[in-house]
Amino acid sequence: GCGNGKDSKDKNKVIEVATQSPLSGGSATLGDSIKLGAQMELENQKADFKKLGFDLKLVPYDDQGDPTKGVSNAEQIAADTSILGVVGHLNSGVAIPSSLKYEKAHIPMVSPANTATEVTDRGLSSVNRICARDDFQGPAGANYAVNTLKAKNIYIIQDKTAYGTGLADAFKDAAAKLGAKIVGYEGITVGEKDFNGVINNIATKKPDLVFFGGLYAEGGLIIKQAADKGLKMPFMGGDGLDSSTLVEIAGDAVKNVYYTSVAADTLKVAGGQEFANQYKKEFNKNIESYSAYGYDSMGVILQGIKNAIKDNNNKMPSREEVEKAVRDIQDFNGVVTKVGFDEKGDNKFAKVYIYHFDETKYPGKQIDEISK
Amino acid sequence: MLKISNLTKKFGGLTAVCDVNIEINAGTITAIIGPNGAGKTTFFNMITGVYTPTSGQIMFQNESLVGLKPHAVSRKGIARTFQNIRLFSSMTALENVMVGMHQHLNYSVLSTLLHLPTYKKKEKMAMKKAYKWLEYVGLEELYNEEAGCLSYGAQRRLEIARALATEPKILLLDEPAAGMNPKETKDLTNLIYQMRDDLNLTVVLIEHDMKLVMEISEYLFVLDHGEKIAEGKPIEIRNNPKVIEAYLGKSAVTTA
Amino acid sequence: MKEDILVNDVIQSLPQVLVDGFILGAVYAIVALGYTMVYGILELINFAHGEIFMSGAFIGTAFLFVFSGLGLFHSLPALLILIIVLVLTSVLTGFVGMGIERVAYRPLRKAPKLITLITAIGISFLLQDFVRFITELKRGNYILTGPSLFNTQHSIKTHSILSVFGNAQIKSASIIILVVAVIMMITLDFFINKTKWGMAMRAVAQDRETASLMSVNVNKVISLTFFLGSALGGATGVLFAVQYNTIDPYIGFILGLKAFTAAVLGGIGNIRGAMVGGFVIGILEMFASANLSTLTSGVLGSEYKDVFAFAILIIVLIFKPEGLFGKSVAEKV
Amino acid sequence: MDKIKGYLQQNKLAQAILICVYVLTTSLSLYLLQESVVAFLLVLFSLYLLYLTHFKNSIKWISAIFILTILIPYVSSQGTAFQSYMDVSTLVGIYVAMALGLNIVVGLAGLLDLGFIAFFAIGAYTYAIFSTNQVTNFIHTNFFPLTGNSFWLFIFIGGFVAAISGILLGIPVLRVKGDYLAIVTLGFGEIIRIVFNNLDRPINFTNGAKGISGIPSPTIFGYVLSDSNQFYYVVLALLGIVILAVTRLENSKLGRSWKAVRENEIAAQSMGIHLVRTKLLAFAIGASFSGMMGVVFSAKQMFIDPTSFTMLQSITILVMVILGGMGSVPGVILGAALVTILNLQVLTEVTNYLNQLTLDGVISIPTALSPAKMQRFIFGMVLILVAIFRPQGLLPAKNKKVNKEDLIETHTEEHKQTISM
Amino acid sequence: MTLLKLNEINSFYGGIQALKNISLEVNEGEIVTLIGSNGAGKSTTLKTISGQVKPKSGEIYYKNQDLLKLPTHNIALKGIAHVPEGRKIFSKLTVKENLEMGAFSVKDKKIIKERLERVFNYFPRLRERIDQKGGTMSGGEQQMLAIGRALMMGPSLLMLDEPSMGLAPIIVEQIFEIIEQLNSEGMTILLVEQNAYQALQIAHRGYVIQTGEIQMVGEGKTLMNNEEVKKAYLA
Ligand SMILES: Nc1ncnc2c1ncn2[C@@H]1O[C@H](COP(=O)(O)OP(=O)(O)OP(=O)(O)O)[C@@H](O)[C@H]1O
Ligand SMILES: Nc1ncnc2c1ncn2[C@@H]1O[C@H](COP(=O)(O)OP(=O)(O)OP(=O)(O)O)[C@@H](O)[C@H]1O
Ligand SMILES: CC(C)C[C@H](N)C(=O)O
Ligand SMILES: [Mg+2]
Ligand SMILES: [Mg+2]
Repeated sequence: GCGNGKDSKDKNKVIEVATQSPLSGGSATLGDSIKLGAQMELENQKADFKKLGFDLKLVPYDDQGDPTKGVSNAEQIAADTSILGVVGHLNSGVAIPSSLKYEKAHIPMVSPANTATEVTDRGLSSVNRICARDDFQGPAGANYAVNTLKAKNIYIIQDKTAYGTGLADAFKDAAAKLGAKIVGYEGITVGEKDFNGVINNIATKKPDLVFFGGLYAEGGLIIKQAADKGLKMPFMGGDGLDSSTLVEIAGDAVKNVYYTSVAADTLKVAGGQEFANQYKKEFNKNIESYSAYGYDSMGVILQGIKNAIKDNNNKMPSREEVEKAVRDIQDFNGVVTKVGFDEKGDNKFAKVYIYHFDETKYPGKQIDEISK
Repeated sequence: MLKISNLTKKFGGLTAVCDVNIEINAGTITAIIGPNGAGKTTFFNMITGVYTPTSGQIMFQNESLVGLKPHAVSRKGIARTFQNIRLFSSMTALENVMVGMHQHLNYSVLSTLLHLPTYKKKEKMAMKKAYKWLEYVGLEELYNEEAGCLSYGAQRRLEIARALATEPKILLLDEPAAGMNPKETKDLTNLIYQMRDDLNLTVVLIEHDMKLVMEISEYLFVLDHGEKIAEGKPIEIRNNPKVIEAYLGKSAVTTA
Repeated sequence: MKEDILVNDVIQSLPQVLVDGFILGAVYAIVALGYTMVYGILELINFAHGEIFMSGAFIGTAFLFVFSGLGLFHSLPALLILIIVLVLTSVLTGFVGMGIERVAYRPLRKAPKLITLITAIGISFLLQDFVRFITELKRGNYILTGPSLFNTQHSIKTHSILSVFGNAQIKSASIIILVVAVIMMITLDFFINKTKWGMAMRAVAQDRETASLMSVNVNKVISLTFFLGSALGGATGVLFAVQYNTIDPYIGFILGLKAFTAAVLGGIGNIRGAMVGGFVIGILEMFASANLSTLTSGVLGSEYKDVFAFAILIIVLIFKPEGLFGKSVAEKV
Repeated sequence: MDKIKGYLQQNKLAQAILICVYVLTTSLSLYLLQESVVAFLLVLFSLYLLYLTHFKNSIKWISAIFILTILIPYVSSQGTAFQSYMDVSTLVGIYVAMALGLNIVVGLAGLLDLGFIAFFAIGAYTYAIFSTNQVTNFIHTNFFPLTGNSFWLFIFIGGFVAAISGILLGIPVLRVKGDYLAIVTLGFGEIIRIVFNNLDRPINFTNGAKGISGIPSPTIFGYVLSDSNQFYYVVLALLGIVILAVTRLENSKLGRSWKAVRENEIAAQSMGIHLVRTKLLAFAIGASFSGMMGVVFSAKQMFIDPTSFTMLQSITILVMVILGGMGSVPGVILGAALVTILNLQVLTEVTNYLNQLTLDGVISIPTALSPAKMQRFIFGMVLILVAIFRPQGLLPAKNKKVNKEDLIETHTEEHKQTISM
Repeated sequence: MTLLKLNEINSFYGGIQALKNISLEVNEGEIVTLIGSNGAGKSTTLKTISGQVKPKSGEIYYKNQDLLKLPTHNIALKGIAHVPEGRKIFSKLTVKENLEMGAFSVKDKKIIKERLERVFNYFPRLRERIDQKGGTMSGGEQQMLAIGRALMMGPSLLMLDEPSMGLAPIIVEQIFEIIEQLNSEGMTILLVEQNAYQALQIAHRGYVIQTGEIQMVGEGKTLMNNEEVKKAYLA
């Protein structure tokens, strides 16, 4: 039968780790990169675990960027007792409800990409993330926009998703506090291609800078269509713009764009190039911003599992044990980030990076790095 | 019983019914005849509320029907059949008749949901009564058949049964004999008499079958181009030269 | 801000908003035509039509890539390339549409009307995934940005006509889209209303059995309808790709929804209605997203533009239940 | 083959034995093979077999209730997959109830509604707003937020609010017919979703795109129902009520009016049926089921946001109704169950299985084609195939046949009464 | 010469047999009528000829060509016009367009014009209403339109299914006159009628059909005087 993929004989020896990210739908590129990153790290460590006497397996789930689907998958993940950890999600909107199910089943979740504050603010012991939060990223961007780029009048667009709203609000509040004037605050619809309406509104408001809270697909088009209309002011966005596709979509117009990201430029960090090479070799794809974060999230979980195994005299640990072991991680060194969780599950070493495209090429040039 | 005065209906530039005055007495069988497109069906449609008259008055038992919706007209006691049959075709014959009993079945939604005794009793009664109506028009064998599968003649009779189930005071029949052969028309004639006598009905019918019309109706109105061109007893109408010219034709006079 | 400043802002950007609205509306209008044609003949909301449009966009972009790969961009005028791509793509999508009808709709002609809706939805899903699969296989990413053909900007001097207006910008791609769209619409309108085959299509729409008694080959007429509708949809896809450059397999769904709304607004089954409906929805949307927040001093923003469009649709339908151009034919009883 | 069929059709004893054997074997296999989704599905399938048997309705009902309330929870409770089975079953129950509501509107009254999910959303948000801190943004008393105790009351409030919205929508739009109505309802659905997505400004009612979290689980006598197996019973009970209500309405004067309106509006009116009222009732009753289930959904998920209420969801529910067989209660139940299970369980499981094979290197599928991404493709394929091979739906609606004995008068007295009317 | 020949035709609607071993012939230049009560299978016979219903078994020859395998529209092309029961007007097309649809297979504009003129002469009412939508015409007007539309095909065999249904006596009279006139101009006619009296009067030959079977064949006048026919259909 379908559900009987695993051999029941040596069932106790199998350790599974799930990934949940959108593998289909609008943001599947990023979702896929998380899965592949995680998959790569899991493959790398298979041999290690074999030595410990365990078979390591990946169980990728597709949350379709849809909370209902995510919750239902989470329920299934909870049901599969060999699963000891989850790498995911991409979208905070999906992570927030799904994590309630992990919490109940004590499955540790390590998120490579969820920046919304609420993800960890609820104090769930199973929920962790290795990236920075929106209330760090937003103000960092605002600070750069107001103090470095000297923007006085700022126009904010957001895509009306949980992520976009959260980031845009964080940016807005910080920018306002720094003395900038918010001359427009508009929402757009995800999936559409014509944003001339909002752009016309920008044109009449003539801001010094436009901030976009949302993903690259819409962001790229807005940037491009604004450039077509002759708007010259700089654009700024968050980690949602951090994708090679942005450059493809926006073309030359991208040269006017700044973005904050919670992801470091993988190629610039030590060992990053090797990572990218191996990734390319295994999957015949270029890395995305979150590929390495998927990889490191998996690393964190596997580290937690290893620690738990050790504490449990080399026997199969329980989920509760792994959950605790993961939260206890204090100095994990991944490819792109060091990881140490605080009591809420936020990564103490998470940083925000500021990039600027000075050429029509991804990734942009890292111009600043901010740590807490 | 039914008094219509100065009734007019215009469709855009076309005047389908023009300034018609007609009075119908209780318990009679009245026919409305006239060439095709004379406005007969339109006339029925105005009485039953399907179309709103452009002007004019329709009084039924001293109440105005103008402006009432079809369901309200039906509740006042006027039932009809349609020229182009309009049955609930995927419901059974029995259900069709039961729909006709709608307004006389008074139990609440609550008693339906709770299956209260009133619901059960009334529903059972309704079923039996509906069956009686089917028997009345001779369709009892077909009660479980889907209405859409019945033959043309059976469908016409089912429409009559359904109309009767609303327990009307006046029954309007729009070409009930169309598509029937002389034998079947004969049966229909008997049915109409029977309805009038058993049920105390007033019957108004539109029909092109002169044999039926001349035999059955006590009084006739003739419409042409929306206007009433004649009225009277069958014998008068038959010999009215205007009617012969506009409607009957020469041979019809001889055969009818 | 004071009232008149608000109004000034709105008026000043009006020419630009109208230009943009017209372009978006043109796209809606032609896609709406495809819905209307199929609806007119089969009384089927062909949900897959949005996906035909989407396939057209991808096929067209693929052609553009091939042509630029062959270096034709330097040797041929852009307009000629566009025309060639339009023709090739519309023929291809036309056949796709015909094929869909043959495989998925024809077996269901006698089935209840709504069951065909299910196959239409099925086909939509299938096409979305299929196109996604091919693109991803070829390019590793299904968001596709094609080569751009016409990028010159023109300025329309509306300011000199009326000083309260600002000037409007228009890309040459947009001008071409408008022109091609209008040509397509006029041709189609002529075809449907003035030619024998158009009349046959309308007759088949009403009563297939009787039409076949008039020696009309019903299957052929239906195939023709699907071919035309889908060719038109595919061609619009190409225009869309040229205008916005970036496409993904899910554009058909959203756009199809809007276009269908437009078709209904105009009076579904009515060719001219679909066109007008498309333009109206396009302009309304553009106007709402540019001005809603100004007009409501920030209470409602451009995120309400669809609410605005749908609300207008609902209001129109309440007062004119058969759509703007649908004739209110009182049912003959 | 045909002979066996014929024999089975006649012999009730054989049917009884067969179904008992079937239920026993499948239950046993589920009991032993806890993680086998197939076994779980096979147990569920027994309900369909039960439906096909020729027993009296009361026997069928009792057996079904037994299977649903005792057998399934018990035999699946042995392993860890228990909660996941119960979760899927709960969702199935929620969708079945909604589909039954839509069936009244589309199947019985013939009004094509493409925005049905809006009522679900309204129910869900009603509970979510008043039971969380959201409410304190606009009502400032200590009374709010309400606790999980209020859930029971909110089932009715949710249904009621949805019904009212149904009527409010219906009054203006029912002049609009057929596919025009479809697009108007679609527009309504979208409007509701967009408004919920944006009502975080100027006053924060819905928390916008961020959604509302921390929705309390129902409590009863101080006991918190938060596990799927507990929700399962809540949903089952509600579903029972819904099914009962639908079947009873269908065979009443109101049900007949709906069908009559669907078949021929003009004739229906001429039979004294109030068109607008009849249609509004269909809207309201259909919507109320959806609203009720919305409340359950938000309590079960503990979090809701507008992405759960998209047009795609409306279409999915419509698919359930049409696929099962419009106007047919058993059909709609089957359709809803199949689509939900297919989407939530089967496709995910097949995907996982194929993924496993790919990861193990048994087969190699390009990532673009990775089954995980082909769910829509597969779903689309299933839809097309079912439609082509079962164009009337899986269990088409049948007219209720009446026994002649029930129609013939026994008392002459009544007879006289009828004729003299 | 035999124009149309049906041999042992059996037709079904789903499981219901509507025609049982129907054999009939129509000779060139004849008016042949089919009479029978409701549900006898008269319409089904016509539908079987025009290909709308495909028989389970039997043979149909028209001008010695096998019709069985042909789709409806090709049968129409052979010159068989079928005026269906219930008129079946294209309700959203105008009167003119309805008529033009009748001439769908005619390429020559001039011929179309001539035929249009002729139809208008038969039915002046249609000329008056040339731009009215077919669906809003009264019953009788629609019947005229349906016959006119069939004549636009310029058929060699005209099959009429209850053309007098719902028509004023004066029009019925006219229609029968037109039928006779068309026939005298050489058109072969197969007429289904409830109005058995008038049908038999103008028919050369008649078939009586009962529950899907041919009961009697004979000359029009003979049938009219037959006692059984009188009792059952002429009353
Ligand atoms: N809804 C409508 N719109 C436009 N014209 C209409 C409409 N209904 C009827 N008419 C026109 O009004 C006139 C009268 O039609 P009506 O149906 O009342 O005739 P009738 O007397 O019933 O004829 P018949 O005996 O042929 O049924 C006709 O010319 C018809 O074309
Ligand atoms: N579409 C159909 N589906 C099922 N049964 C049908 C269908 N059409 C006709 N029948 C049945 O076939 C038989 C012959 O019908 P047909 O229409 O040929 O009769 P007819 O002689 O033309 O009668 P009428 O005078 O009423 O027009 C009847 O029993 C009828 O109920
Ligand atoms: C891909 C990212 C833009 C995701 C985002 N950081 C979120 O939390 O939803
Ligand atoms: Mg009439
Ligand atoms: Mg017939």
